[in-house]
Amino acid sequence: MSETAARAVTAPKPRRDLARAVVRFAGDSGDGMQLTGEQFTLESAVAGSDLATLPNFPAEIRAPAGTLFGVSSFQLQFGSQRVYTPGDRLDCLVAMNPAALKVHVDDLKPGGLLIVNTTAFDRRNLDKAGYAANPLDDPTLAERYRLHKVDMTALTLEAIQDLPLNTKEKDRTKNFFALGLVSWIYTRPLDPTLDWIKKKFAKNATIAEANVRVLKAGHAFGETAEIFSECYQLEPAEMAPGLYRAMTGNRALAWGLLAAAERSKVPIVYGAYPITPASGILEELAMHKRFRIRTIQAEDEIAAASAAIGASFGGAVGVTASSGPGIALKGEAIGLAVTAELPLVIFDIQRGGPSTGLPTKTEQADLMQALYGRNSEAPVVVLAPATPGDCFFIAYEAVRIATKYMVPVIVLSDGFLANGSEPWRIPDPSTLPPIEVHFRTDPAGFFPYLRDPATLGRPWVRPGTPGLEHRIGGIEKQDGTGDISYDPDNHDHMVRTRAEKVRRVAQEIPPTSINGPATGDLLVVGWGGTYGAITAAVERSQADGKAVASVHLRHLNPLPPDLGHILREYRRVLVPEINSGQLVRVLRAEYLVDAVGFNRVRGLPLATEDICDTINQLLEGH
Amino acid sequence: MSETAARAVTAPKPRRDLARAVVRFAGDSGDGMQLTGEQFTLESAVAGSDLATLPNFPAEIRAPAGTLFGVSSFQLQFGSQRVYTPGDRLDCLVAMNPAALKVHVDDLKPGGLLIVNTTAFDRRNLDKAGYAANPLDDPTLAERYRLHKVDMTALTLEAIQDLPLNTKEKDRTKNFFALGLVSWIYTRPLDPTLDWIKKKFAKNATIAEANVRVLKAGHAFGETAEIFSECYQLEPAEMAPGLYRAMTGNRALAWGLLAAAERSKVPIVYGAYPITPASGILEELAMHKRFRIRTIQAEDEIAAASAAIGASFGGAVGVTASSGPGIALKGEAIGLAVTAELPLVIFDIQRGGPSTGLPTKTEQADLMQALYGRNSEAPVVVLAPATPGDCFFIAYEAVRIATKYMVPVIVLSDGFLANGSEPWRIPDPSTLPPIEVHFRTDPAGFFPYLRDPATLGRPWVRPGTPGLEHRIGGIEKQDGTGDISYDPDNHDHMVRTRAEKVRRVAQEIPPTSINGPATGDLLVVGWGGTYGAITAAVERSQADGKAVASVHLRHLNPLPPDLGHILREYRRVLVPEINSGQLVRVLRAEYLVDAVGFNRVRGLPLATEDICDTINQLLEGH
Amino acid sequence: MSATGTGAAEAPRYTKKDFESDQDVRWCPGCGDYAVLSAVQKSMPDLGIPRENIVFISGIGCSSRFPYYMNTYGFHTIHGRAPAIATGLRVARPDLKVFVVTGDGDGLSIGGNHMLHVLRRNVNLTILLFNNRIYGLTKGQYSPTSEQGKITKSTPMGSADRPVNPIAFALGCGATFVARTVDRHIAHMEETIKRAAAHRGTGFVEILQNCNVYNDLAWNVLYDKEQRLAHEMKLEHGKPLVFGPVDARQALIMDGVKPVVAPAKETPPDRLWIHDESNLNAAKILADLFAPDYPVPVGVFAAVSAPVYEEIVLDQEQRAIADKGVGEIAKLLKSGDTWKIE
Amino acid sequence: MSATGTGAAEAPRYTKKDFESDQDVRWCPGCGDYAVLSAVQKSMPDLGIPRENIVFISGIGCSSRFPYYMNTYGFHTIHGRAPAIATGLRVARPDLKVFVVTGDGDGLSIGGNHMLHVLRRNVNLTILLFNNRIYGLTKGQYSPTSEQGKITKSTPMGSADRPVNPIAFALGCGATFVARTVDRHIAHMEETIKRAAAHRGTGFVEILQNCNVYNDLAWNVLYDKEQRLAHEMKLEHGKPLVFGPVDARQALIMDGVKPVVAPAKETPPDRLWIHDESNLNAAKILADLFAPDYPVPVGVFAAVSAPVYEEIVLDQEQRAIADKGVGEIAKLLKSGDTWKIE
Ligand SMILES: Cc1ncc(C[n+]2csc(CCOP(=O)(O)OP(=O)(O)O)c2C)c(N)n1
Ligand SMILES: Cc1ncc(C[n+]2csc(CCOP(=O)(O)OP(=O)(O)O)c2C)c(N)n1
Ligand code: SF4
Ligand code: SF4
Ligand SMILES: [Mg+2]
Ligand SMILES: [Mg+2]
Repeated sequence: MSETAARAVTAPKPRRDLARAVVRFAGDSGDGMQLTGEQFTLESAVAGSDLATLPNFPAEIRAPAGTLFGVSSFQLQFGSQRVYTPGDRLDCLVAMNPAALKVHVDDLKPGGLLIVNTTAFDRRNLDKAGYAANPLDDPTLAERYRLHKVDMTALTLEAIQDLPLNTKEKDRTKNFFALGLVSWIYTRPLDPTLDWIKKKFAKNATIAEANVRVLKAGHAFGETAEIFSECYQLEPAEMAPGLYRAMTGNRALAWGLLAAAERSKVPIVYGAYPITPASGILEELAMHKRFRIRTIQAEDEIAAASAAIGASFGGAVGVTASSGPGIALKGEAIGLAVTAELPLVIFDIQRGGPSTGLPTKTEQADLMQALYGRNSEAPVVVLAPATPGDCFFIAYEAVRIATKYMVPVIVLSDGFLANGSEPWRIPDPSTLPPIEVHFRTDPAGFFPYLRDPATLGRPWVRPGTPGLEHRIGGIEKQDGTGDISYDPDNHDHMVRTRAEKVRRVAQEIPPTSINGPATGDLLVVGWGGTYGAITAAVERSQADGKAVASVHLRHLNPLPPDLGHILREYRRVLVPEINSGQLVRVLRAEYLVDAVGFNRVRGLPLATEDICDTINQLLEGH
Repeated sequence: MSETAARAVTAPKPRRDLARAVVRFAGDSGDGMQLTGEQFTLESAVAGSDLATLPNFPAEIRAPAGTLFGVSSFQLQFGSQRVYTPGDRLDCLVAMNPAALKVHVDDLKPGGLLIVNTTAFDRRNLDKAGYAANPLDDPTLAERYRLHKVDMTALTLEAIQDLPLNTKEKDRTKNFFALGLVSWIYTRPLDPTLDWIKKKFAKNATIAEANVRVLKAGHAFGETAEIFSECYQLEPAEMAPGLYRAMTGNRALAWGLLAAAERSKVPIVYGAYPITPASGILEELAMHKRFRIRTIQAEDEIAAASAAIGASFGGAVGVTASSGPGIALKGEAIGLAVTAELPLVIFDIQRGGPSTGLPTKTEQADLMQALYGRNSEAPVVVLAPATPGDCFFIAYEAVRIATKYMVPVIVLSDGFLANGSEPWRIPDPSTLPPIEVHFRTDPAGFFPYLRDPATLGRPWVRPGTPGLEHRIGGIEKQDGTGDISYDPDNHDHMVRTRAEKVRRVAQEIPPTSINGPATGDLLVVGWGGTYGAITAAVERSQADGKAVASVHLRHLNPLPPDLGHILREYRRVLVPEINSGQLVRVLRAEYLVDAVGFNRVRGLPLATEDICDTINQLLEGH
Repeated sequence: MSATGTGAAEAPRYTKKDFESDQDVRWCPGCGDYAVLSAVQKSMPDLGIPRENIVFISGIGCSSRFPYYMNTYGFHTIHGRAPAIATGLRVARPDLKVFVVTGDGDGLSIGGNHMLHVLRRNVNLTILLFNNRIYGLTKGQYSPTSEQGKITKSTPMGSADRPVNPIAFALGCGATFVARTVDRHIAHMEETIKRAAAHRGTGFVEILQNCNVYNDLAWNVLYDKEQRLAHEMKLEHGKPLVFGPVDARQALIMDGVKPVVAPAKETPPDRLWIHDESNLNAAKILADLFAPDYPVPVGVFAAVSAPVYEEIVLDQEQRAIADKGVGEIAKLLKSGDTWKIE
Repeated sequence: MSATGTGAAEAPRYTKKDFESDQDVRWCPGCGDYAVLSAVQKSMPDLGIPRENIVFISGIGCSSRFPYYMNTYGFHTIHGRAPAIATGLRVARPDLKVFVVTGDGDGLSIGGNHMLHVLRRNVNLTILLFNNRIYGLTKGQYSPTSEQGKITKSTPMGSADRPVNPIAFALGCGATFVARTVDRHIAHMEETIKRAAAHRGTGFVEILQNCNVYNDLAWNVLYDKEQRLAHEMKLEHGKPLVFGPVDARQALIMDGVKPVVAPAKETPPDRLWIHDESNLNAAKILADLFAPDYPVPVGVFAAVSAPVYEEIVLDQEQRAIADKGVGEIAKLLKSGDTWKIE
C-alpha cells in the first residue's frame, strides 16, 4: 500500500447515506470506460447494492481519439432499494476528455458531481470536440455542477513513475485512477477489482502492480484531496438471499441454451452470422463445446437459419440468431420451418434501424417483423425476456416450446438487455421445468404429419431410424400423410392447424402477474427490455397514491389467455415501447381496447421520468 | 367449309336466351386447356359479353398424362350483365379425360351440362384417375347432370383424316373440337379463333388447316348431332362504349410501367428473379425494350431488389417483383430503400403459402409482410389492384407515388389477378395524371436530406450532376445534411419523419367510393383480387333488399383518410380475405371497430355464394 | 462418433426397388431426370449403407423434386439453400450419408453462395447438380449456365450474361472432388455417383441433363453418336488424355501453360498428358475445355483429400470433453465472480 | 449512350485533394484502410474522369465506410450486396464510372453469390476487395479468407473451414481482370488500381490489407523486408516469372502440368515462364501459389477482353428502337386483339 493510501485510512471524511445513485463513466473509446464500468458494477454488487447497467459505445471499432463520435460510456444505477433501470439523469459524471464532457454533460442533474480529467483538456482535444474555449474555464460549469478538476494523467504517472513501463502503458492505467476515486466516493470495496487485476495480469506482474497502485492512488486521492468534502454510503439492498452473479442478456441466452441441451439431452446446433449486438452469443457458446453445443459461423444469415433447420431435421435443436437486418434475411427459411413443423429457435437481438441504422444502440422495433415478417400465413411463437437474467429462462423456455409443439420460436431480446447486466440470483437448474423430447421410433401406423391431440405437434423422427424413412418439404402437405397436396380444403385446414398449434401454446403461459391493483385507472403494458423503466415509473406513481398497475408480457404470441380480461379492469391502457407503436396495435386489434402508446425511438432505454410524465398526463385526462 | 359444317347452317336448332354462364374446360396438362379457355374468352368478349376468367394449372411442368395432379383447367363466367367473378359453381364442364372429371365434377351444378371426351375413358386413364369402374357407365351421373358423351378423338381424326399429319399431331387438335362445340352451344363467334389460327400457324398451312377443320367440326357437331337439343345466346352486356381488349393482371402491371416510363421520361430498370406467378411480368417487359425498360434477370431476389435500388440511386425508377417467398428475401433491401429515401416499386404477386406452398394458386396473405416484413420501423406505401385491368393503373400510380415522395411502394397483386383476364376498356394514356420528376441540379444550399415541405421527399440527384456529389447510406442520417448521426433525438425525429412521409401519401387518395347506401346494417370491406366476389355478393344482397354496402381498398398504407368515418356508418363490418384475417386486424387496430373476418384460404378466389351466406348470417345476428 | 455412413457390414442386401418410394413421379415425359433417378436408385445398394441412414436434401426446381422418389429420408427445402441445410444436418448428424440434389438455377444462381461455402468447407456430402442450362420449373427462363445470347422467355433478344462453368467454379471454390457425367450415359453416371458418394468431403458431380421441354438437346454434343465420338474425352486416372475416333485419335497435351490438341499418333509418349486426379492445376485447365475446339471431358476431374469441416467441429467437441469433462450447467452458473446475499 | 466514364478531354485537372470529402475518417489509428484510401484518392486524377461521373458503392464492414471519404457520389449500402447494386446502377447509367468497395466478409461471405454473378456477367465495374482475413467491424470473428485453424472470438479452438482464395475464386467465376496488391506497397497499389479502372468489364482487385486491431500482420510475408524479398513475385506481362533476392533468384516454371520453383540461373531461357495476362489457365495456376513453398504473386494475374453485360443490354435496346422506333404506350394498348363496344 502506498503511503498516500495509508494516510487516507487514518483520517476518514464524513459519509452520507444514500438510497441510490446514477453514475456514468465517459471517455474515449481507447480509455477503457467499459472495463471501468464493469468493475464498478462488480464492486457495487459485492457491496450488496441492487443495480442496472447501460454500456454505450460507438459503432466504430476504434474511432480516432478525441472525437465526439468516438466517445464510449458506461452508466449504472445502484441502490439500497430495488433498482430497475440504469437511471435517467446522472448523479455523477466522470468525463475523461472534452468530447466526453460535450456529449454527456447535459444528462447530469444540476448540482451533480462532475469529475473531469483536466490533463485531456489540451488544445488538440478541445478542437476535436469542437470547443473554441476550454469549457472548464467557463464559470457557469462550476455553478451548475459540483465540478472537480482532477489532473488524472499526472497523478497516475506519479503513482507509478518508478515502474519499468513506457508512458503509453502507464497512461493506459488512468481509468483505474477514476475507478479508485469513484469507488471511494461511493464507498465501494476495491477487492473485486484487485482480484480481477491479479487474475487478468497473472503473467505480467509489472502491469498488475501498476494497475493496483493507480487504483489505490485514485481511492486515496478521494480521501486526502481537499476537493472532496464527503463521500457516500449505501445500505445493502434487500435482495432475496442466495448466490449472485452479474449476468448480461447475451450470456444468459447462451447459458439458457446450455441448460436446455443438458436437460433435454438433445444436442443443439447453433448457426449464426456475426452481427452486433448478437455476435456475443455465438462467441459465448463457442467457448462451451463441452456442453455438446455445436456452433456454425455460417456464410450469411440465410445459411445460418438453414443450417439450424437442417440440424432440426436431423434431430438436434436448431437455433439461429441475429439482429434485425439478419432476421429479415431469415424470413423465408423460417417459413420453411413453419410448414415443415420442425423445432427452431430464433434469437433477434434488436438494434436501432431501419436498415443498418444504429448498430450499437437499442430498440424494440422488430415485434411486427417477428409476428409477420414472412410470406403468407406463417405463425410462430414469440417470447421476450424482461431483464438480462430473464434471458436465461426465456432461452430455455424457447427450446422447451419449440420441441414440444414442433414450431419455430422467436425470442426478442435487444441491445440493452444483451450488453446490460444485473445482479442475478443463480437458479438451481434442477428446478427448471423438464424438457421431454420423444423421438418417434415405432413404424406402426407412422405418417409424418400425424398429430399429438394436445399440442397438435407432429412426430419428430431422427433420420437413421429404420422403417420411418419419409420425405417432407415446403409444398403444402396433406394433413396426416404429409404427401404433397394441392387440395383446396386441405390447404385451408392446414393454415388453420398451423395457427391453432401456435395458439395452443397459450396453455403454457402462467397467469399474468399484475404489479399493482387488480383494477384501477391505468394499466401500463410493456414487453422486453423496458421492464425496468416501466416498473420503476409505475412504482413511483403508486407511491404517489395513483391507481396504476403494470403488466409485463413475456409471451407475445400467443398472448396470455387472461390478458383481455385484465385490460378491461382499467380505465386506460398505456403501452410504452421503443418503437412507433407495435404492441399497442396488437392489443388494439386483439382486444379492441383504446390502448395508447408512449413511443420514443432514441436508441436508448426509455426514461422512467418520461413514462411517469405520460402516466400523469393520462390520469389527468390529456 | 366442310360439308357437315355447311349442313349445320341450314337447319338451326332453337336458341335459348341466357343472362350468364359459367364454363370450365378441364383436361390433361397436355390437352391445351389454357389455350382453349383463352380463345373461348376472346370469342365471348368479341360477342360483347362481360366476363372474368380463372386459369388453374398444376405446379408440375408436364405432369404425366392422365394423373389427377396433372389436370389443368380454365374457367370463365360470361354474361349480359356485369360479371365480377369467374363464378362459383359451373353451368358447363368439359372433361377431356377421367382425371378431369374426377377432380372437377363436384363443382358442376345439378342439371349442369357435362361434356366428356369418351375416347379418353380407357382402362389406363381410368386407373390413373383411380376409377375402379368407368364413371360414364354409372347411371347416376346422367341423372344428376345433362351428360353428353362425345367421342372427340375419333371425330377429330375423322375430320382431318386426309391431312398429311401423324396421329399425335392430329390428336393434339382435339381441344379445338371441344372449343368449336362449346362455341356452338353458347353461340360464340368462331372468327377470333380462326384469325388466331391463321396468325399462329402462318408458316404451317397443314396444321392451320387441321385446326380450322377440327374447330368447325366441333361446331357442326353441336348443330347436327342429335344429342344437343338447344343452344344458348346472350345479349351483349351493357358496357361503357370504347375499344376493348382482354387484359391479364401481369400484362397490365407491365404495361402500367411502360406508361409510367413514357410519361415520366425516366427510364425504368426492372430487376427480377423468376418465380411463379410473377415471371410473366419480366417476360412481358423483356419484349418491350423499345420503351427503354431495361430488365435484369438477377441471380436471386436480393440481387434483383438491390439492382433496382442501384438504378434508383442512378436516377432511374427501380422496380422489382416476386411472389411471397422472394419478397421475404427482399425485406432487408427494402429497408435500405426506406432509409436511403429512394423511389422503389415492388410487385408482390401473392401465391399460396407458407414457404413454397401452392405455387400456382392464389392467396392474399402477404399484406402483413408488405406492411411489416422488415427490421425496425420501415414504413412503405402499399397499394393493391382490384381487377386485372386495374393493375395497369396501380403500377402507374406506384411509380408516381414512389418518385413524388421518394419512398418504396409495394403493390400486392395475386395469382388470380396475374393470370386471370377481363375485357378491359383501353384508356387514353394522356388522361393519366402526370408524373413530374424533378432532378435536383442546383448546388446552391444542397444537402441530400433537405425535404420538400409538402411531401417530405428529399431531393433526387442523378450522379453525374456537377457540384452535387454526395454520399448516402443505411446508417442513420442527420436530417437535412444526411451526415451519419447517432444522436438520439435525431433518430427519433427521423423515425417519425419517415412515417409521416408515408402518411402524407394519404393526400393522393381520392374519396372512397361506396358501393351501396352510405349508412346501413353492414359494410363489406375488401382489398385486392377479391373485388369481384365481394361486389357480386354485395349486389346480390342489395337486390334482396338488404342495407349492405361495400368498399374496396386500393390504398392499404396509408389508408384512405375518410375510411374511419365510413366504417362507423354501419352496424357491422365484414372483411372477406383469402388469408387468416389480416386487413381485419389492421382496421380493428386503426379504428377500433369490431370488424369481423370471413376467411377461406383454399388457393382459390372466394366464392360469391359463401360471402352472401356470411352476409346473411351477420345480418341475422349470428 | 462414427464416420459417414458406415455400417456396411450389417447393411441389408438391397435392390434398386428398395429405393423407390411410393410417390408418383412428376416430371415431364422424356425428361432426363428419370434416367438420373434410376441411376441413383441403382447405385444405392452398392454403397452398403442402411437405407435409414441415407438422406436426400434438395432445393427447388424440377430436379429438386428428387427426394420424394427415393425411399430414404428426404427433405425438399427452399430455393438454393440445400447445401446450407445439409451442412447443418451433417454437423448434427455426422453418422448419416447425405446427398444434395440441385439444379443449375438452384445451385448456381440463388444458391451460388452456399455452394461456394460448402465446397470450401469440404462438408462430407454428395452434391448432384442437374445442369440442363435452363430454369425448368418456372417454365423456361435462361439459367446461369445458359450460353450467352440464349433466347428464352425472359430474353427474347438473347441473354447478356456469360455462363458460369460449374466445374471451373467448383474448382475455384476449392472443391476436393469434382466430376461430370451425362444423363444418357447410364453406366458412367452410376460409376461417377458411386465414386462421389465414397469421397470423404464434398463430392460435386455435374450431371448434364436434358430438359426436353424447354431446352431440348442442349448437350447434343454428348448425345449425338458422331459428335460424341469426336468430342467426348473420358477422364481416367493414370491414363493419357486422348479422345476421338480410333482412326483419328487425338491427344490433349500441354504446350507451356496452354492445352493443345494434337494427333495422338504423332505425340511422343513422354509428351502425353497422364490424367492425375490429385492435380488441381490440371483439373482447372481441363475444366475450361469444350467442343468444338477442344474435347469435352467427362469423369472425375479432381479428387484430393482434405480435412472435413464437421469432423473438425466434432473433434473439437471431443477434445473439449476429454480435457475437462462434459459441461454441467449447475457448475457453470456458479463459476467466475459470484457473491452471496444472506 | 457513351461508354464508361469518357469525357477525359473536358475533365478538369484534379489533385488528390479534390477527392477528399469533408467527413471524419473513422477507422482505427494504424488501419491499412488509410493507405488504400490515399492510394485511391491519388489515382483518381489520372483516370481523367469528371468527379461527378464517379460513384463508389460499398457494402458493410470497416472497409465499406470508404465512400464517405471520397468526394464523389457514393452509396454505403447493405452487407454483401454492393455488386448487385452496382450492376443496377450500371444498367441504368452506363455513362458513370462505378467502383465497388468490399471486404473479405462482405464480398466473399454474405456477398459471395453477387460476386460470382457480377464477375461472370463482366459488368463494367472496378471492385476493390479489402482482404484483412478477419471481420473487422464486428470485432474480430474469422472470415472466409482466414487460415484454417484460426483462433478468433467465434472460434476459440480454431476455425474449421478451409479458406477461400479470392483470386482463384474470381478466376473460377470467369473474371476478366484479376489482380492483387498490398496496402503497404503504395506505388504498386496506385498502379494496379488504375489498370483495373481502365479495364473494360469487371476489374477485380484483391488488396491485402492490415487490420492492426484484430489480425495484425496477417500479410507479414509481404511487409517484412526479408520475407518480402524472398517471396514476392511481381507479375509483369511479357516478363519471366522470377523472384527472390538477386543472388538467389528463383524461377517459376512448369513441369508438365505442375508449377515448380527452380534456381533462375540454372533454368534455360526457353523453359522460363513468360507471364501472359491473356492466359487464364496460367492465371489459375498462379492463383494457387503462396509462401512458403511458392512465391506470392502480386500484380495482374489476368486481363482478357470479353463482352460487357450492360453494353449488350443497351445494345439490344438500341437495336429494338432502331428496328421499330421508340415504343408508344397509346399504340401498344391498341395492338393485338381488340374489339369495340359502341
Ligand atoms: C425464393 C424463390 N425464388 C424463386 C423461386 C422460383 N423457382 C423455382 S425453381 C426455380 C429455378 C429452377 O431452375 P433449376 O434450378 O435449374 O432447376 P430445374 O427446374 O431446371 O431442374 C425458380 C427460379 C422459388 N421457388 N423460390
Ligand atoms: C445483414 C447483415 N449481417 C451482418 C452484419 C454485420 N456485419 C457488419 S460488417 C461484417 C463483416 C465485416 O467483415 P469484412 O467484410 O471483412 O470487412 P472489414 O470490417 O474486415 O473491413 C458483418 C458480419 C450486417 N451489418 N448486416
Ligand atoms: S420442364 Fe424440363 S427439366 Fe422440368 S420436368 Fe420437364 S423436361 Fe424435366
Ligand atoms: S477494426 Fe481493423 S479493419 Fe476495422 S478499422 Fe480497425 S484496424 Fe481497420
Ligand atoms: Mg435447370
Ligand atoms: Mg475483413
